[in-house]
Amino acid sequence: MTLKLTNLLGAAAVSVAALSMGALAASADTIKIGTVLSATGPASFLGDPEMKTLELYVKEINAAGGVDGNELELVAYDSGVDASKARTFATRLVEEDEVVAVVGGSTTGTTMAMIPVFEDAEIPFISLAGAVVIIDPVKKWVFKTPHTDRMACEKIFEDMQKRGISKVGMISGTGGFGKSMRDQCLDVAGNYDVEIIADETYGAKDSDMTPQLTNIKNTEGLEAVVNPGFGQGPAIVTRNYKQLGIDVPLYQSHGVASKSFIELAGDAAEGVRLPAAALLVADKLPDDDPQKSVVVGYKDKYEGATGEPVSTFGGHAYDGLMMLVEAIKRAGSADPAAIRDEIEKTSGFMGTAGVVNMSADDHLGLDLTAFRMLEVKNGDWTIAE
Amino acid sequence: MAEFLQFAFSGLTVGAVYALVALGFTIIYNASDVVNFAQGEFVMIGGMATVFLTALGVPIPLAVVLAILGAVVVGLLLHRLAIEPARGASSVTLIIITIGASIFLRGLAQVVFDKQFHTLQPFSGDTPIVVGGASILPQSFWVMGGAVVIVVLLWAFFNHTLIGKAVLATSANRLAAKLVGINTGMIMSLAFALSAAIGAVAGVLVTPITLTSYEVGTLLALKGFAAAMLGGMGHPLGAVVGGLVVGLLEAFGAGYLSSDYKDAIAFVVILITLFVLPTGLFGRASVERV
Amino acid sequence: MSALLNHRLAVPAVLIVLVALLPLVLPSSFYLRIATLVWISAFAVIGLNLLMGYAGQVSLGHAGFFGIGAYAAAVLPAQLGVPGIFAVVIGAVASALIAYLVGRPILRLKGHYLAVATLGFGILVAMVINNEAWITGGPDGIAVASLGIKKLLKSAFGLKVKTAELWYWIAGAMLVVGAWVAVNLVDSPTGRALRAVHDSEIAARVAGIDVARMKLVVFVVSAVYAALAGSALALFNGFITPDTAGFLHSIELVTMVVLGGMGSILGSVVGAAVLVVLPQLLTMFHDYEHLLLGLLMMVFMIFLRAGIVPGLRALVAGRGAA
Amino acid sequence: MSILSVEDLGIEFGGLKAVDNVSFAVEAGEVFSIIGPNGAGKTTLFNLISGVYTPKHGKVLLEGRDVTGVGPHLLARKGLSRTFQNLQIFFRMTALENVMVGCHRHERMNVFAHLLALPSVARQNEATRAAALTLLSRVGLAAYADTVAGSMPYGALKRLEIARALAADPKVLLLDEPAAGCNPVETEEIDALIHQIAADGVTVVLVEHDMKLVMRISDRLHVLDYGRTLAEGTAETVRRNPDVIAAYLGSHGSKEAARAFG
Repeated sequence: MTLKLTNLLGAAAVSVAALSMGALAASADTIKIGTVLSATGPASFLGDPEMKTLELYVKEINAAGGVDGNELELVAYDSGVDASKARTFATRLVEEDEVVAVVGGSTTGTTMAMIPVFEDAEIPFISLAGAVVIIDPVKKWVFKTPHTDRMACEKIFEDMQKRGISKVGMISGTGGFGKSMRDQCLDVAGNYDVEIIADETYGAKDSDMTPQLTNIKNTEGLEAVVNPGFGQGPAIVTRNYKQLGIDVPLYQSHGVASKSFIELAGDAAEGVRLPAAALLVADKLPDDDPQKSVVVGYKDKYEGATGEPVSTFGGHAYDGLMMLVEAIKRAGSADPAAIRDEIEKTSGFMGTAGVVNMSADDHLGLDLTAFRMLEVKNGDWTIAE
Repeated sequence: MAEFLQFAFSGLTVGAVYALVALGFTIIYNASDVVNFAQGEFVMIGGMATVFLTALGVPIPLAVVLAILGAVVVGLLLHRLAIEPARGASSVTLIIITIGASIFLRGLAQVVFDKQFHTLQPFSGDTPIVVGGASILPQSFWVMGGAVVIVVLLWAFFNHTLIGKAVLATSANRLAAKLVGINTGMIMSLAFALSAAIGAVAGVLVTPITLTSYEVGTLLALKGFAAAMLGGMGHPLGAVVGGLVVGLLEAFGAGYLSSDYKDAIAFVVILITLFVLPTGLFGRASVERV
Repeated sequence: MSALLNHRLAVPAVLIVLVALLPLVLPSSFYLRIATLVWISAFAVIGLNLLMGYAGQVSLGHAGFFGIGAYAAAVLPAQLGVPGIFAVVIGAVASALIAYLVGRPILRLKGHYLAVATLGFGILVAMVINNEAWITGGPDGIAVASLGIKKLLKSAFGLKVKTAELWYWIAGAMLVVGAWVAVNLVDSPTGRALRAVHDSEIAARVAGIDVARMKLVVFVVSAVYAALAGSALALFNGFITPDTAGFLHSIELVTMVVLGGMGSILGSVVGAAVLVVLPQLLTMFHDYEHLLLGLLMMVFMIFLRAGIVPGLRALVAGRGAA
Repeated sequence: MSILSVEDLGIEFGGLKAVDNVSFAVEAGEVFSIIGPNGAGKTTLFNLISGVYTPKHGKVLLEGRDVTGVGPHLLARKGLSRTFQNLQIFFRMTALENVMVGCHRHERMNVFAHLLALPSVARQNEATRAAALTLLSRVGLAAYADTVAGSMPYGALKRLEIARALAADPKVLLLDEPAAGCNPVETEEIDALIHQIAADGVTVVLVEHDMKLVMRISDRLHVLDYGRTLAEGTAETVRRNPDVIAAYLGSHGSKEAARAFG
């Protein structure tokens, strides 16, 4: 965390560089890939690490000689959470920049708005957003890397079932992520003999959730609370939870996906459980864990380059980019259709989210085993299983 | 009862912040007729600057002072570089300028600071204090207490200092104030500086509870504006009451009615209030002079 | 020459030429898309400008009406099987009705109080769209079925058009008609009454103008403009999210009005164009994008405080910007 | 039956009785002036009569019908129009358009027709324009027809306001200091104009400080002081009324009295 005043001074230099790079970029040996992310706005904690990851790794890949000797060029746009703007940028990627593939779409809304553009243009598109509607039903040109919210619910309820918990209160964010996961959780709760006995929400930018939590606290028979949501909300919920002295277990979701949650929530985070990718516990994985080298490698690189704690969101971007690069290598060409076919054939790909095995009717390729149940102990993540 | 108290303290804490933002709106509005939609950015600067200065190793008290000074400088620059050159423009034009300023300041913050959420250590720990069955964070008392101190200081400033009276005179009638020798340009600068300082203090006080990021200003500006209008634009007491009422409405709305629609509840009450009292709770109905 | 420029139909005529000739210089359908977005935004902005620039009433909640139109086009066909084009009409009528009901009490408020009341209205609409996911798809948005015009053109005339081209012409035609209707209104007794209300409400009342009714009329008209623009955007994009109805979009529409020039129909188009195109140009500055956008907004408003079109007109006329 | 009468009219602002129990009746076709020192409540009285303020007590009758508390736009339709002491001009509109707005109550307000510019609207616009031009010529402002009001000289604006008020075709016209701030030549023109208006059968109620003008033009006068009626009658009787002289001399100095009666 440093004051980036130098950045400010470099504004002019950046713009000049951007212009001159635009002029040079037309060389025949570059492979253009595009991204549209919510790098600013309410979902910037998704888009920001995703953007940084893509920029970092494209640079990295090029420094190592590119993809089969061809330089990668990343064309990146920031759409905020504006779906219409995302669609405009998607059109721009297709029409102006003529990219061969796209990694991106931080939110479900922006992803869904862009899908028809890439489907029409027949450009492979790997989304970084959560909801299951993106790949169900399967769309020929669309893939995604993050676990679905339904999987997160299942993982949480599975854990509750093991601990003998059946009466659960829920407090969810009203943003796309929280709302979608809330619906999925309500949907699958019955499968695990879990009953949702309290159901509260909070706004994306709310700063105090004690009223909602007071209602949950006062619900008869409460055995645990689950909080689908991302951003700063879960940190505040966790603090308010402790403030009110609620003593049943608190489950967060995979939307809480970086160390900064523990920083923000402080002592209150102690004992919180959540399903998450192995990335968050990279250094605690046993050495023989097949995922270890991938997640440690990404974590070190990202944290070294940005000085910010690694998040699973950035990890999704890493997975998407790497999966794409491997597909391009296998295809041996930068032809979008060939790349698409190869992405679909991805198997045994080891990403930060787990092992990916795609097929014609599964454009996600992750299963529940990719999720680990984590618990915060002594201000750090530990593996609860 | 415990429940009621819990909601009430939640509402008062959040409301105190709204009240301070609304006060900032009021002070600038009174001195210059400008509705400053960049008011929320002062809160952001207060919180973010303190966080980053502390991270650089600056001791917290000094970091707080520097952050407030930083916000004051931004406030003065905003007045000198954006508002003053547009003097005499229509009020809507001025509003768009302040919206531009708010976008600019957010853009600047994302470059100078970052796009992460941050927090500060609570000033006196985070062991909740139990009052009548409701548990309240010590920091809430800092926020509410800070708001009270600011309001009292402002009251004393406006009523017991010459310069404060000059501000009041300027807000009552700018031309007349000028004629009796008040430097109204200086008064406007003072108003921007004062509002910025109040906003920054609010930002520092509330960051340990609500966290901060480069974007927190937008929502606060919106709520603060609504609170100021509910109280009656240009009325400092109205701003404070308006802020507290909005905060309480949200808390009780979320607690007793529906958390989905708690913001809606606050706005519905504001709408109904304005239908009955078209110039807010404390605003005086003006007589048309023709 | 100047008489020609001042003619009532000069603005629609200029727009016809612009809409007709622009495709000749636009190299790809991406640019067509940008132009289409400008036309759609400009359409909504013209309506809002009637309210702000001519009647002098501020609305910080117009995205609410925009959202009503957009979601009508999305939800009615999907949930009730209403044909798309009727959904658009129903959206516009619903918007008008809501504007009428809300406008009656709200428009009694003045200045900033009106601003906060409209703001509240807009937030209520956005909140309903966000929360009632079982109808609206919630925060993740909802897909919008196409009107089937493309299919119709193909089966009836054997014409094959791209979506981008089709909507360029639809939105362009909407804009021209919208501008024509707006200049008609401005140049009618209603328009004179509105401008009178803006300059001196009391004198307008004494002249026999039912001020409350006039404000309501223009509020309803502007709401219909917003709703139609919303429907057009929804159909054009094929997907819509609640942000369309959100506070920030309302602010964006107001900014377009003021930037282009209050009380200038052509200004509405220019204001929309600037705020749609500028972010596309600023993308090369990456992290500095928002900083520059804010800076440019301030600079424009400081130096052309009456808005771009009236400001430039004054400059050209040699009277200076002030 | 009087064309306009007020009975026991009164209003308070923060305890101050700005107008207190004022009664009078104006006969059709008369020029009726309301005079009094500054702050006597003349403009407030106009605001009460024209519906801008709602009286606290008392009644306003127009052609015998109670119109107390009726809004200005409805009064306009019933044939009452007025001008303002401090100009209330539509500054961003041309002189012609200002007067056209005055014609508002004669225009059909079919919004759909207006939106679609149906031929009827064009015809109506033409008719209104012609009527407005005639009125502009009548007040001697034809040359300014297409000038934006904001750039017209003060004296012209005074007459423009009268033209706009006349456009409503009023039965009763309230003129609030039409000659204030005008030079002698302009005052002369206003004088002639009022004569002409009265000659056309419009009842004129006048508030004016220029006593020469008032005395010359008025059929009857009503004198206010501190919101109350001091006297009423013809110019001659009022001029001789000792209360009136005392009011002007005593509390408001000899200058004003001299101006009034000299």
